[in-house]
Amino acid sequence: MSYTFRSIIQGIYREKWINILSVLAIGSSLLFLLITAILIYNFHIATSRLPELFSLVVYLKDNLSQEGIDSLVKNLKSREDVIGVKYFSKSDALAEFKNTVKGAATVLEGLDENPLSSYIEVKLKKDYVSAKSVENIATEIRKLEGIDEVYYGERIAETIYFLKKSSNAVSVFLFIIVSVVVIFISYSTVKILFYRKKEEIEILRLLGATNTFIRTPFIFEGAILGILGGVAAIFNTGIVYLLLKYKLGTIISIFEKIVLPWQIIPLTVVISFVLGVVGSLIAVGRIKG
Amino acid sequence: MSYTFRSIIQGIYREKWINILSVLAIGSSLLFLLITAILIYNFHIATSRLPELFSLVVYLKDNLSQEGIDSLVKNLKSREDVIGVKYFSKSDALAEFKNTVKGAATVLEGLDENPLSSYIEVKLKKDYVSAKSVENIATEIRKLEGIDEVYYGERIAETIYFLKKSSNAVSVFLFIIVSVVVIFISYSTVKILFYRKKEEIEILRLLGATNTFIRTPFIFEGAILGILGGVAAIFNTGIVYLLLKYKLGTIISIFEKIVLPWQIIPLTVVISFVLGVVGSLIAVGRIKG
Amino acid sequence: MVIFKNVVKYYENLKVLRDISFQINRGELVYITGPTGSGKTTLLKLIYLAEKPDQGEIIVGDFKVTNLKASQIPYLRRKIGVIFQDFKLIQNMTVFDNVAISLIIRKEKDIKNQVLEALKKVHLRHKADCYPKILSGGEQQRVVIARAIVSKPELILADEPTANLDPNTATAIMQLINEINLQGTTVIIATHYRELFRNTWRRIIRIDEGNLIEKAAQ
Amino acid sequence: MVIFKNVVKYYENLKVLRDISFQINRGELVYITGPTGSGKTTLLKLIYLAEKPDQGEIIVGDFKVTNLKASQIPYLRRKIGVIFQDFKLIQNMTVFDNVAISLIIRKEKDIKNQVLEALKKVHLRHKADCYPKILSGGEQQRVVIARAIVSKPELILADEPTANLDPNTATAIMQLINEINLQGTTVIIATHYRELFRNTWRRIIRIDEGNLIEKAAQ
Ligand SMILES: Nc1ncnc2c1ncn2[C@@H]1O[C@H](COP(=O)(O)OP(=O)(O)OP(=O)(O)O)[C@@H](O)[C@H]1O
Ligand SMILES: Nc1ncnc2c1ncn2[C@@H]1O[C@H](COP(=O)(O)OP(=O)(O)OP(=O)(O)O)[C@@H](O)[C@H]1O
Ligand SMILES: [Mg+2]
Ligand SMILES: [Mg+2]
Repeated sequence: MSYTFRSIIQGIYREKWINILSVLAIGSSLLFLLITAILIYNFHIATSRLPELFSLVVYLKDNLSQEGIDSLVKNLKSREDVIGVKYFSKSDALAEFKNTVKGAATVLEGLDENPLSSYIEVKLKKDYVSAKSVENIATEIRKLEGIDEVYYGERIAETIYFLKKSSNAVSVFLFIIVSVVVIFISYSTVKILFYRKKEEIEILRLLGATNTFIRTPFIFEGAILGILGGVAAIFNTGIVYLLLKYKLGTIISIFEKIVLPWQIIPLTVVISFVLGVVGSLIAVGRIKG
Repeated sequence: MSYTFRSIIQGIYREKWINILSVLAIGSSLLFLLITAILIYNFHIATSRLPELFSLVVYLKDNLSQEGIDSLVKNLKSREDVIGVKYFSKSDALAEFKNTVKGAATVLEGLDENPLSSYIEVKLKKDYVSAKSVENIATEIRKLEGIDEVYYGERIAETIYFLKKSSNAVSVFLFIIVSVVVIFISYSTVKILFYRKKEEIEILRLLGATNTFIRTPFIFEGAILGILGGVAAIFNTGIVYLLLKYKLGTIISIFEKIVLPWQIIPLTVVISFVLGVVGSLIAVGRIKG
Repeated sequence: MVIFKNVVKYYENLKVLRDISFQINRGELVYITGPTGSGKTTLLKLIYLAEKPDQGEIIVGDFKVTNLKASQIPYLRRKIGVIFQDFKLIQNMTVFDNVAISLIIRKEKDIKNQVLEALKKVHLRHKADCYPKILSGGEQQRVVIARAIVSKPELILADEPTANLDPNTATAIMQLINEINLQGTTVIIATHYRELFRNTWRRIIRIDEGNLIEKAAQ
Repeated sequence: MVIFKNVVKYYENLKVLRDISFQINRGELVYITGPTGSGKTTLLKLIYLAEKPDQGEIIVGDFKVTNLKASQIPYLRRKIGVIFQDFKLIQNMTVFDNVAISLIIRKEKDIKNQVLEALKKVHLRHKADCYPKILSGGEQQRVVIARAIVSKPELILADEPTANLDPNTATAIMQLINEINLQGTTVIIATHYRELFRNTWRRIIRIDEGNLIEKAAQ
């Protein structure tokens, strides 16, 4: 197979411009994918605790008895969509208010009566944090006895839900787009290389070469282009990651915590290798002597 | 010049894969640039009013006389870095507090004495809104008579300043990078086309063709690649713009107000045309028979 | 070895070969001649399946060429050594590699010795490391000859093998081809160069206006 | 028209031409001959500056070729029509365009008529719209001849102009070249085909082992 080997080396060297262009194109497509993937991954990490922050606030009627409260808490706790329940008495509510609105302590000193209601904070399980299900839950709770009003951040629930769903959709969508682009690039590069060697291939055919003999070097070349593109993408992703973390991170602190999962490195190379081979297989299969 | 013309058409048709690849590559580089430019442009619009929102709050001593207040206001107004000054009496301050902290109205009803200080809100001219200069101004003001404390959002000033500076830097940096990339793509594409026609060119030289005769079609081709790349970029930018505005805009309302300055359309085409020509000029100049 | 039965070949509306029939036996050496554009090259192309006949039947050795499966074509071609009129040398390979590729394709061993021997036979041993581009017309032609004979095929098709050679070199090459023929290889030579077959006792097939006129030696 | 003074040409360490001197007058027709690889093509290449001599001086018409500025080379070449041994046809242009390009480069008018006339002279009017690839060897050679004569150059360099032609066609082409010569064009023909100059009264320049042996007609 020394012919195959030499043909590959020659092909890469002779057509270095096409190859550089192709590696760069594959590299930047993958770079784009990788950076988006990392951002989405980090976004997931960052937002995975968001639903925990979300809560419904159940304001209680002023005249509710202690048993009423207890049974209500028990009732809420028993719901399958609820993960945690916490009761705040009128004085707890005041303390909380003083805590949240800073500087209000002095303002509130002169009060003779506590104007705030007692309430129960209800935390939902992750999967129930969507506008629709939160609304249903609120409506159900509202029907219970002793309840004045149920308050929840409608938009917050909606946003959390949207972000979760859409970041998944964006990942899948981007992955498909970039795969198609990478296959197309490897396909057209190999096609170009194939056309440039058209004359040589015709001669080889006339001398009795089989399709396999002629195609093998091109498939190797597609694979090499894919791998090099993947490596280039990883390299650049690394740089972008370091820049984000250590340059931008000092200014916009959210970037300080950015994570680069190392598994992405072999994964990218394998994927780009496969895409490169697929591209060249299509190119080589289509072009017949 | 029918030879030139035909040669261009043939070149584009015969090497359609290389050309498509090249147009796509130029197009996506420019797309990247355009979207960043539009985001930065919109960021500029959005943040151009930010400095107006920024203010220093000058808390006054409780015992300050009306003349003292008046001279202080006059004094502050006369500063060249100040654009507006507004005095809030103790009762104004209370009203404002009730306004900002919703639901606090009832809480504050029972108060017998107003616990808040009177203060002066000082707005600065745009150019002075940076951490450094705000600090200087605050120090100077602090020295004036009758002043209890000067408060300002240090981090806000800093962030506004940073965003303004960095978005400029990012624009220039990206523009340079993308220009280089586009020139390189057009350069290597033309170089590929040149190499593919090497034999034809050699024959033409032997038949007595001048350099100009041989090079002209390639320069046109570079120009066409540039223009097509530019058009592709604009087209895609338009799509992204519409998606951002009308799809994402319904969910994340900030994107509803996004603006696409139409001047960017001819500008992009002109720039990509120039870059295409520059790339092919370099390619053609370098390759001698 | 080669049988044509009522073969007709068109190029679009140009009828190049009309109802051609002949048989060439194993071990024969036959000349095909005719004026320029008469279809000599086309006839050879039909044998190694670079063109397909529009009518008729062609048999080459054990291959029924007319209905050959695409996957079988390489194996037909490996039985044949072609000296192409337009050389068909691979420009980015050296003379050595151009000859060696013929053996590589056939998955043969001991390539180096066989190649050098073939080059010696055409007096081009000293140009083994040159690229075809810098060779003179006659030198290129001899590389093509070396490539055709190196694999010791059963059938050699020689299309104007001496067009670019001076008379002395041409005679030497014809002697070489004759020797190979004497060792059992069937040879078909297409040429308009009358000197080549002026005094031959071999069979001469003449094509004119698409028709075949077969003659024994003059 | 063409003057060689003590010209020496090496290719790396191969000394192809050693101390060659001759003069060809305006309107002459001269044969250059010699065995394969003797340097005939190289000698012609020196005239149209595809190669540069290592020593000596070459003058072609008004051009001192030896010290010619790069920007002047196209203008030298436009005075010359070359029939290349390896044809050098442009594969993605039709026969018509391959001939026309010669006039387009020279910025001439009335291209269509001139091209068709030249194709008629070589009996290829009917192949005007074909691509070179499908032409027979002899047809391709005649396209090259048409391209060389269409621009009515002052000097024609013919490198084996009849290698791929049968004797009748070869004679016709030689008659055509002779006619053109009689109209005042200087012609240099490089060939090893002795028939071409067997009975000529023209000058014959023989190259052997890099040396020049000049003879009058035999
Ligand atoms: N692929 C093709 N398509 C159309 N016409 C063709 C094709 N190949 C050959 N021809 C035509 O068929 C005729 C015969 O061509 P061929 O090459 O067989 O002639 P030949 O006898 O080898 O001539 P020569 O002695 O000049 O080489 C020519 O007129 C040629 O133009
Ligand atoms: N560019 C080159 N580099 C090295 N050697 C060369 C080059 N061009 C030609 N040669 C060698 O110079 C010698 C003369 O070549 P040339 O083509 O001039 O011969 P020729 O007389 O035209 O032969 P033929 O009759 O076979 O065409 C040959 O041995 C050839 O290999
Ligand atoms: Mg032929
Ligand atoms: Mg020669």
